[in-house]
Amino acid sequence: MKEWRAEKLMPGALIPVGGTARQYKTGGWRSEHPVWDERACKQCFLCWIYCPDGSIKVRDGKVIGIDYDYCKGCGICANECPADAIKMAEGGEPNG
Amino acid sequence: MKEWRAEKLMPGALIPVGGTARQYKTGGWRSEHPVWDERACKQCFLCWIYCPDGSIKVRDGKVIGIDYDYCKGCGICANECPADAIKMAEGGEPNG
Amino acid sequence: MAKLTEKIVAITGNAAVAQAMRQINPDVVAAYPITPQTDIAETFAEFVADGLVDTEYVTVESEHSAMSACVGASAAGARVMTATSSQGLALMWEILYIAAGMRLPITMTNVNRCLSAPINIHCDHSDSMGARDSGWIQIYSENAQEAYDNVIQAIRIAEHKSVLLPVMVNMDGFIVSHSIERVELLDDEVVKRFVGEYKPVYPLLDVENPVTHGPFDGLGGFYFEHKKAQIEAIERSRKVVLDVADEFKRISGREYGCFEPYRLDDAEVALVVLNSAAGTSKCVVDAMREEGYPVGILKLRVFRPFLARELSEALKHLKAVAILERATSPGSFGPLYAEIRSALYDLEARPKMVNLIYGLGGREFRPEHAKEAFGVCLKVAQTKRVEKPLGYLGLKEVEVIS
Amino acid sequence: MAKLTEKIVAITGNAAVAQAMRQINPDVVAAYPITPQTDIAETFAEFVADGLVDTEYVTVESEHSAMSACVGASAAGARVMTATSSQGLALMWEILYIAAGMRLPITMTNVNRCLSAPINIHCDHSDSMGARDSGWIQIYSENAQEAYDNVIQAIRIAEHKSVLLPVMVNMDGFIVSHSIERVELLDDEVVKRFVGEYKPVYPLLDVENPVTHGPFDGLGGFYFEHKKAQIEAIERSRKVVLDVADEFKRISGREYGCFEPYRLDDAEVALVVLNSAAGTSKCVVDAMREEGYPVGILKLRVFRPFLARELSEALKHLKAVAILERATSPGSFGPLYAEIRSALYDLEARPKMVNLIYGLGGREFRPEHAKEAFGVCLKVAQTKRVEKPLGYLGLKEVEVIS
Repeated sequence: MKEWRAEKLMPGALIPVGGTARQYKTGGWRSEHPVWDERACKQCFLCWIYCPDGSIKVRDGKVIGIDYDYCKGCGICANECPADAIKMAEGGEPNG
Repeated sequence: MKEWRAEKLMPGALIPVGGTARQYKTGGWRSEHPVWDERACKQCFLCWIYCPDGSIKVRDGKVIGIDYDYCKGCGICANECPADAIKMAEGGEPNG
Repeated sequence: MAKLTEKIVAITGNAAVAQAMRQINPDVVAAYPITPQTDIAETFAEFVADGLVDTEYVTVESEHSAMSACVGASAAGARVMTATSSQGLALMWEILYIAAGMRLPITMTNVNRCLSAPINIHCDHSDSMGARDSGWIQIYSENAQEAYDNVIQAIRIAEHKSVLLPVMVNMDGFIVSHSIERVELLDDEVVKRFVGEYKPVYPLLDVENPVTHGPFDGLGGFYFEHKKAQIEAIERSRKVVLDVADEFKRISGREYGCFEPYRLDDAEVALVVLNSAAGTSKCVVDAMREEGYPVGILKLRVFRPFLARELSEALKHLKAVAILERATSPGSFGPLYAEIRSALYDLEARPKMVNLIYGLGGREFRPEHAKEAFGVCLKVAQTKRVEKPLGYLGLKEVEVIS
Repeated sequence: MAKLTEKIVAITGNAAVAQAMRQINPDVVAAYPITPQTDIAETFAEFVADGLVDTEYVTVESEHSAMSACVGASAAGARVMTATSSQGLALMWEILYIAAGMRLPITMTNVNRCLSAPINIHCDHSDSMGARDSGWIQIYSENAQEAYDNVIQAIRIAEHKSVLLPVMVNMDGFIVSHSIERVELLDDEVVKRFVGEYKPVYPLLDVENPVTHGPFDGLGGFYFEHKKAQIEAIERSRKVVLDVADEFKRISGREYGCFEPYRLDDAEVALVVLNSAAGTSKCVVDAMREEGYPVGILKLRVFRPFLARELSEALKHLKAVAILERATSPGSFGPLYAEIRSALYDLEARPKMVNLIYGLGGREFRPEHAKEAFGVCLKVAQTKRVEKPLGYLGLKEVEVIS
């Protein structure tokens, strides 16, 4: 990614690079955090469908956990999981 | 209907009676007029459904003709009639 | 949520407005949530859910629909309220003119927030200023107390038989809407009696007396005459605003005019301000007066109708005036500046004037900015020359590639 | 429809604009039909269907969508045009600010029509006047020829590297949009060369150089500075408008400035007018000059940016000026009046001024109205007194129950 500083303002507030949202780690917003239980997970992908921030990590076609960099702790995944494989835990930090 | 004259203006252009659109006979807009053929009509009511001005006259559950007071001569009825029971004729006046 | 019984409470501007709405107990509220107004829509929805009001709450899919539903409900004969902000006001812009043209006494709180682009959720006055031709009465509020008081008075102004026009009550987004302040609430009964029962003049729902609202009035008709009648109605509101303020003083002890002069009589230079910047500026006036500077403030409360004659009278003795504006009209001066200059145009001796833009997109307005503004005025008064008629307060120094 | 090859044709204002759009051949047009603009959308759609242009024509479901699609297409890197009127402009109001704030050089024809309520499809200027803070450059056209010429020039103004702002070209609904006039069309090739190829600066579709358009810029950011940059851009357009007009004169022989004085130099009283009323007023000037009256006209072509200094210079020698307005700001004076008074505020000797509202909702503006306006001015000049600062031309005498 090219270097860009806000101090050099572009016309129309244009940012001369793409994908800058990635730099903004919204995980810091959490007051609770989801905990994913690999054994209980039935790989139904409902959490992946419902997560408003694309924070369900997937590899090789399987859910493998939570992306805590961007998960805002809204709890929708825990609410929707039919297998109780995701539970909300206190505090923003997963390893707190 | 109560008498009302535009010369006495009400706040917000309010008209102190209802149903005034009835007084505005839009039939005068026609440059062609539809002619309904009772014998050819299959009473499918497609004309009635399509007419944008409610100008297909109905009595006792049957189409009985055109309301020339309000028909603007758009020709949609003639276009939609599957039985060719409505044809557009020249001139605005049905008895011209 | 418990019903508030305390007379003096610590609440946000949004909560104060929601309390006013609860006490007014309107027949219909149609509103859509938008930052920073959301609290109002949310809190009032709780009041509805808790049965504290009898209001029919219409949850709409946009602000265009919100104002359209308000128009329909008001024409039907209901007492109608709503609240919005920024892009919400912008989206209902088309319908604002329709509400005023149909002479519907809708009352709306607008939580002032800037307009995109760039996207920004913070305070400026571009939203309400952009609606200044819509025919709505516009009232501005310095703080939560004034927002509360203005909303209650707005009902009486809007519904007054000689007015019948919608009223927009403005307060600064976040700065007032989200800050907790000391607010004196009136007793529920007192507010109920003050606003009284709403008796619509030509309600659509009176099926015994059918009427037609919002008809077509084309080329051969009377559109021009109806606009003239609408203009006369907002002219008549000048007196009604003051009469309602008098009556409000009797129930609250709090005094309101169309504008508030602050140490203005013996001032030589002054700022004209709206909304929360007035508070900051008053502090600076007091401090500068201590140092002997002849400074004062004119805080505008009512912007529509515009008090041209009265403002001219109030400002004419000054040597220099800075019109502070939290809005711009790119390619020209700020909206307030042009109208105030116009108001004073015919004076033989006119104060020198500068237009100072501040606080766009929520940029803070600090005491040093008010001080800077007075500094500009004092220099103009001394030199009798305006170097830069248009200036900016609080701009960051950055390189802009444009 | 056959391709026009005649240089001099008899066409409506709408057809003239459609021809300009055909010759400009924009990449994208997103438009929604609305009376009295419909002809433009329809005729241009025929050009697309007939393969006379390469334009991607986006048929949208509303004007809010039309302007949104224009914003997206312009950010993507396309040369974008559209057209609207009245409620259409009102519905896209929110997005107008976004187009300007994002510095997108969209060109739009607005066929001036009044705003509801009451519903009325005829001409006044409330629509474009209500968008005067949106950051768009606004150009007004007296007749079909000027509308055609202005649309072609607008492309160059909007896309100029030092400007990059949207431009709105206005003409009077029905009076110009639907009247057939003599119009000189330029050769297709000449227009093509004049507007040149559009080279977008930061196109979204340039995937090799990714950029982000329309980002959030919150409290700690630079919203204020971006607005300042936008204001500087529209300030720079003052020069660009004149440069483009010079160049346009070379290809057309027709001269344009930011405003047009008509027998103004040696006049003692004058009218300031926009759009088609200028033509009627000029005839009256000629007739009254024959009778020895020192009358003149200032026709404003460019309203945004507002030429405060130049207008002050052009009007300062007059004894009385009537600002004629086809728009109102209920509760205040007309938009033009306040800004022109503001522009002349600092003059030692100022012309007396009156604000005359005319033609709302399409009410005809006839020679006798121009004559009446001059009569008011002459009386003011003679008596040196303004009896009524706000007057109306052509109001019917009716009883209004308000």
